[in-house]
Amino acid sequence: MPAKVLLELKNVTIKFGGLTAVSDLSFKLFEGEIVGLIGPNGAGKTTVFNLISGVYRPTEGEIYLNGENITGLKPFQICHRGIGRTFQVVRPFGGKSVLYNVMVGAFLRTNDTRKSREKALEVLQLVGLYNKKDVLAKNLTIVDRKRLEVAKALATEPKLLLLDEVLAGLNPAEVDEAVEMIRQIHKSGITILLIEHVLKAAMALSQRIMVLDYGKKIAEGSPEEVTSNPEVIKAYLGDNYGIA
Amino acid sequence: MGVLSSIINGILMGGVYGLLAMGLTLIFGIMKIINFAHGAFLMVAMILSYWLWKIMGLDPYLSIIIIAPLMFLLGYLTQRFTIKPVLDAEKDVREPIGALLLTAGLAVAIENFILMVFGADYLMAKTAYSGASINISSLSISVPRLYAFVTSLVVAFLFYQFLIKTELGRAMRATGQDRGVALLMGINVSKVYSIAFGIGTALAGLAGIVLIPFYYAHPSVGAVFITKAFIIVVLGGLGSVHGALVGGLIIGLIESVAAQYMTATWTAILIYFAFLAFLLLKPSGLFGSRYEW
Amino acid sequence: MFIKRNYKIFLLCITVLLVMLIAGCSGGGKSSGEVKEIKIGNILPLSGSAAPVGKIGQQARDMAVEEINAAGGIKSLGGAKIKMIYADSKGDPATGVAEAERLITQERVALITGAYQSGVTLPATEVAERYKVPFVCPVPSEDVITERGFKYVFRLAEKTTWRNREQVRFIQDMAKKFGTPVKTVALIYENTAWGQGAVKGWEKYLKEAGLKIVLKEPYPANSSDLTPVVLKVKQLKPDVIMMCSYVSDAALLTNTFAEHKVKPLAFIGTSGGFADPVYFKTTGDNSEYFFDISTWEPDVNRPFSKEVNEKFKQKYGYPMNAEAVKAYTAMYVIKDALERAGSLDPEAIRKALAETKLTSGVTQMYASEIIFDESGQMVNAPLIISQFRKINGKMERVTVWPEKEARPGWKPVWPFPGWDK
Amino acid sequence: MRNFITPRYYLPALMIFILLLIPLFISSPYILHIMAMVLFWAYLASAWNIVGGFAGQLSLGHGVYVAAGAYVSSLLFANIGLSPWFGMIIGGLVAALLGVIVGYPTLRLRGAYYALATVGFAEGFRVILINTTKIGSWHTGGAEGFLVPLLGDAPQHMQFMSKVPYYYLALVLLLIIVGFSFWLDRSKLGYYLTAIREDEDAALALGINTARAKLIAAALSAFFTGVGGVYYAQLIRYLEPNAIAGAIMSNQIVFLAIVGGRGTVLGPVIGGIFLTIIGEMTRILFDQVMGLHLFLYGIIVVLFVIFKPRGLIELVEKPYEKLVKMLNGRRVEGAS
Amino acid sequence: MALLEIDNISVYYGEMCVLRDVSAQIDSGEIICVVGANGAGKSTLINTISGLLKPKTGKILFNGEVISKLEPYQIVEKGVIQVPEGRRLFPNMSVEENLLIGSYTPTSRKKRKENMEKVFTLLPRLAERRKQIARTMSGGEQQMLAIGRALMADPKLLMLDEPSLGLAPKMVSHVLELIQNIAAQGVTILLVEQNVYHALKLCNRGYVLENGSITLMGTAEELLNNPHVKKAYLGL
Repeated sequence: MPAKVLLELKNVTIKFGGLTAVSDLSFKLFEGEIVGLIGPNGAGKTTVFNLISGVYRPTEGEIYLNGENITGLKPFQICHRGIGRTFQVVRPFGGKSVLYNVMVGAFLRTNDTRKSREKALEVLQLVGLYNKKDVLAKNLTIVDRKRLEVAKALATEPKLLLLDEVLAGLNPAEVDEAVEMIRQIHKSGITILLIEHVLKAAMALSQRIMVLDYGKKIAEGSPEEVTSNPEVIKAYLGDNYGIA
Repeated sequence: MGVLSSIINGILMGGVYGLLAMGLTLIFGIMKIINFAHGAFLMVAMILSYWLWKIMGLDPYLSIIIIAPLMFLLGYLTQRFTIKPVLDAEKDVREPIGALLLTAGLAVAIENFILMVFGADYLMAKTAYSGASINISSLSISVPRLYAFVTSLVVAFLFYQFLIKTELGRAMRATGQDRGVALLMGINVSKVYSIAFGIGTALAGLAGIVLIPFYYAHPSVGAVFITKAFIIVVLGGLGSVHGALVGGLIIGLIESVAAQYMTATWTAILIYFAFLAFLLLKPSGLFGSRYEW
Repeated sequence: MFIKRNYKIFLLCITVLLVMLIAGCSGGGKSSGEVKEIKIGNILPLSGSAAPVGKIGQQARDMAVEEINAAGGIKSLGGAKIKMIYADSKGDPATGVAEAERLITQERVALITGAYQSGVTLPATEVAERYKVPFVCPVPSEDVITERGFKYVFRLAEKTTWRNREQVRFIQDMAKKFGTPVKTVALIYENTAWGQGAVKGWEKYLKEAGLKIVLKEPYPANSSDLTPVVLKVKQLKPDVIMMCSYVSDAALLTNTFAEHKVKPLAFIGTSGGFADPVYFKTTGDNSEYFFDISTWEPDVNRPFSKEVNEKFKQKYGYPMNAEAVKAYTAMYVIKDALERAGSLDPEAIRKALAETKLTSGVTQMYASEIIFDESGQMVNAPLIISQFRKINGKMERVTVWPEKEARPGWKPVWPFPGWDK
Repeated sequence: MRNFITPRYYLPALMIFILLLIPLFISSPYILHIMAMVLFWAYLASAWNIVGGFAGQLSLGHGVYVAAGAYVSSLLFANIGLSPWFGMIIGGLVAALLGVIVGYPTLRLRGAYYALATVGFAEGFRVILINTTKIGSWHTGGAEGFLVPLLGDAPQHMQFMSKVPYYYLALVLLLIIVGFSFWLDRSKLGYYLTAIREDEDAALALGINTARAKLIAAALSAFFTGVGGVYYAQLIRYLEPNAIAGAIMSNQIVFLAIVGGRGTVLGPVIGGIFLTIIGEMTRILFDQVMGLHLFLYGIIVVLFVIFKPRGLIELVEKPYEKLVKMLNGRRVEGAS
Repeated sequence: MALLEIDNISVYYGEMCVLRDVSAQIDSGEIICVVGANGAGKSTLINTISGLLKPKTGKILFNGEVISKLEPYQIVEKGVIQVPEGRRLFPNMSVEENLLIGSYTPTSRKKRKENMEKVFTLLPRLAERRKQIARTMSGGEQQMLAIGRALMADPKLLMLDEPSLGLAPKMVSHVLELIQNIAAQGVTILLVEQNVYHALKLCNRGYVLENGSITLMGTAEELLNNPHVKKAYLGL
């Protein structure tokens, strides 16, 4: 089925001083996909997110959303155009309640406090935080913080959601829950690009996986293809894992 | 000749400004706090120095031996008992400004405490060299200012050596560069903070002492200098020690030379504009960088 | 952790503060019962940078009140005693207004005096005018104070521009007398209300006298360095340098002139900082042969001057200054008015003040005749020029002009002899 | 859908009612003047709170806006006879414009740098004010200050011989700003400002144009502060650059808000009332000791920053909640 | 007796629990590794040992002495040294100054010369670059310097937080070799790694940290062959 291209990176490179964090990265994201972006720590995954969401401006290359060149736009402008993101290190507005946090996101699409509250509550239902809506964000457990992070992003009604290691640090039961949550989100029609470290979950979720190492895309394909790629195993697990 | 005189004068005053700004910049470099009470500490030292001179006949420059340690202690205790609890409580706050407010409150309290105890009189230590000047043809150089300048340079030099050469100085710079890792190096960061605040305060004190033979102390004298010190540290780069000295000289020169071509009050406005321009266009100042320390 | 542990301490601190306040409050409000007491409000800067001058004004008034009360109070009011109610303005106009309100409506004072700074006096007198309570201003000199058509404001002090007028007259007089023509003048003044007011006066009278202003240099009152100003003056070589400064800048200017050996025909100050006792302490010999204008000097050749000053010195350890004398005189002017009014009715007091004609008694130390014109301005407020001279190793202000009020046997030294003295 | 006779509604109403009645019981103009000043300071602290509290941008130069409002309205009043009632709007707008001019470049700066920049702007503005004696043919008075013409009882020009109207005017201003803060706290803008205060980067990622939100906050804050300046001008009727645009004014506003509790709707109000009354009392009681009252002022600020950084509101909030609960309980009991 | 004993500690950020009832011990001379996913609490664990965080319950003993109440500098003084994640050198200081700072504690200061020699023998590249400013060095060199700096403190227990992070594969093996060399000199090592293979290849024993709790422990071999580990990390 020839789906529509939602996001496209064309030869994106970013350098920090002498260090090339992402080099010549190109890929396409189709509407309705869930794509996993994996790679060892320090491979540049989060940098890719920062590039897409406008925190960094690429040194070279362009980024397109729905065919519109969004390179160099500010984070808030990109968010307006429909890209929501979560942070690897969760960043709640700690002194405020869960509901408050999510309402901040929901206000992107409405000026009305009541509507924003409705939207926020809806999202909280979806991520399973409804019962904790009045808890101060800084008092949440890690799992719930991650949920909140997702909820905030969801509340902005994105077309594309960038999830940065939302499963990290969760125990298997929680991972399953979270995977289910992401599936639900996906079902509601949102395209998802996720960075994951927990391969199992990433592979279970993703239709397609891209592997990043030293800022370069070293593999791309279905989860099966990727996990059997020796270069991926080497990069991701260490030189001789297979042998041991 | 007039321009030369004003250049010399600008440099001499600039040295003292630099000395004052150095303490401010030290505290910012290490603790990331803008100390609004810096001017108040300068004032305390001026008043103490004056009274030592007045009562015991102690030359202000000799009173350094007593006042510098005293000011150090004052700063040390201020950090230990007022700023530290605020910093500890704000450890997780993204942009802590509690400490800034605290120092602003302290400034008000100190100024008025001095007013209560010593009154509001204008005090100046009229030493033998107070009015003296060295005259070379029509060029004249003020002796007390010259002393102040030389002292400022010597102190700046010693202070720099302290930072570079000594164990403690190194520990301070390390703390300024990365507080978290400094802890892991076995540096008692809290103590380093106290010492840094103490030294910063002592530097303000030294600036006060060199001023007292030719400038007047009164409880609100800090306000005369603190804004200037702010301007200088921003100009030189917040946290940069040599930036403070160079910034001081620049401001001294602008004040002195520009005043030959416009009125002194407009010079002040000019300086504010320079300050704002730097803040807005180059907030890291001339020498500042994130890695200054 | 620290926070929690100290929570109690904190509460304690706040509680103590509050208790202190409440205790103080209930103690403070008990002054209505006594009869035979005339309350006079006095707004002064008792904190802030002008506090020292506020203090000496307070002392002068205290001394006058003590004398008046000891001499039987206000006889026409059955020997009622005067009670001063001091109010601190902090030198801040808004506070001055609040204090005037308080004095009038809370303390119910018969009249108000003060408030040293023109900036505070202007709005404070307005309050008094509104309540129709007489306001006697001994010190503030900004012209406009008595130029607003107010009925209840009386000023003992001269107008700012009168000083400038007298200074210019003095220059012309000296130039003629010593045969040293004066053509150019440099004006250096601190850049607040006072200095800006002075420069207007100078401009007016210097122009009238045909003198050329070669420099008009304002500087911020709290400058950290005045060398630039001094260097600028040195370049221009004016015949006379006139200054309007507060004490720290006056001393700073003087010392810097000395350092750079600036040598005009004369340096002339405009009271204020030059008249402050601290000035001599901090300038020493440097100020020798400088001129200053004022309304009173300890050596001025006027009746009672010496005696009152001696008494003041005995009492407080330092001599009076012009501000103190004005404050002191003001109390006697008020006493005289109360005596004639014979009532605490503000209208009666106002009327009595307006009809003041004091030509005898201790007020002679200030002026031989005290009369207010319709605007409430004292007519012919006295002005004298003194020169700073070293006598027996000590700096003194020697009254030299006008001749009839000069210290017997002393004449002005003109032109300025130079720095190598 | 309950009736409105719950403590949550009637307690504030009662408080406003008491405040409204005060002039009936207090005849002393002095006390009324002080109370007007108390309300006025609470108002200024609340106006500052929009940018300093909600948005978390520590402005140390709010005196500029007080001065802008005061001077603009007074100059228009003195020169073209424009009533300060209209001057309030114009003064406020000019202050807001100034807020935007100052804010546009400075709000990019964070934390201490922003604070320093506002100090710089305020000082520069003050020096300019001192050195400007004329704008066109209109006298501003420079350092001599500006005397607002006194017309006597002229309600149409915001001048009254009695203090009662001034008191009510201050009360109305305060109620407006509290109402506004209350609305802001619950509005999109309020949510955005709070988000910016808590974490600006995260706020950006949620689609918030942080620069614009901060600028709006700065403009609103400046507007209200400017309106306050107009009130001040008519109450005191004398504008002195150092007193009105100087550091003391600017710092005082901040201190009130901090001690009360910045970022909350009522904190600055409580702080304004508490500190102004304490300041006034100490000044009257201890006027023979120079500097004591400001010393206490400083100490109180220090104590609060150390021990109660969230301000007085914290101390007031709980007892108030308890009271509400208690009253609520009683009513329910009585009803059943 | 165990050199380091972690006795049932729980650590909180505010009200959020990041380590729950963690117990572990390290004997003298061992190389222990802690593996776990991002956010599992590995860094929290070693930061707690270093004293940067205080456990809410439980205690940590070093050489039989409770250290969990001590300040970081006191813990460093006892010879418990951490090489933090991401190197975190003092960027504006030279190599030499970084090393000098490493031996800040009074005890190590006495052996400064000797230790400096040792470090330079172990890491000759550092000797060549004594005067270079730290921030201008490459990632691998920085990691070397970070380890060298830690060695200056004369560690009894050396804790390394993800030393292989962001290094080129060649450099990674170099660093691991170095760690082995250090261990050979009798320094006990606690290694935190995400890179399971690297970590386990090197160490005697390991702990698996998941969501703030220790879920597995055992010898390197046991862990390497444990299906749970494989699953958790590979999704196989």
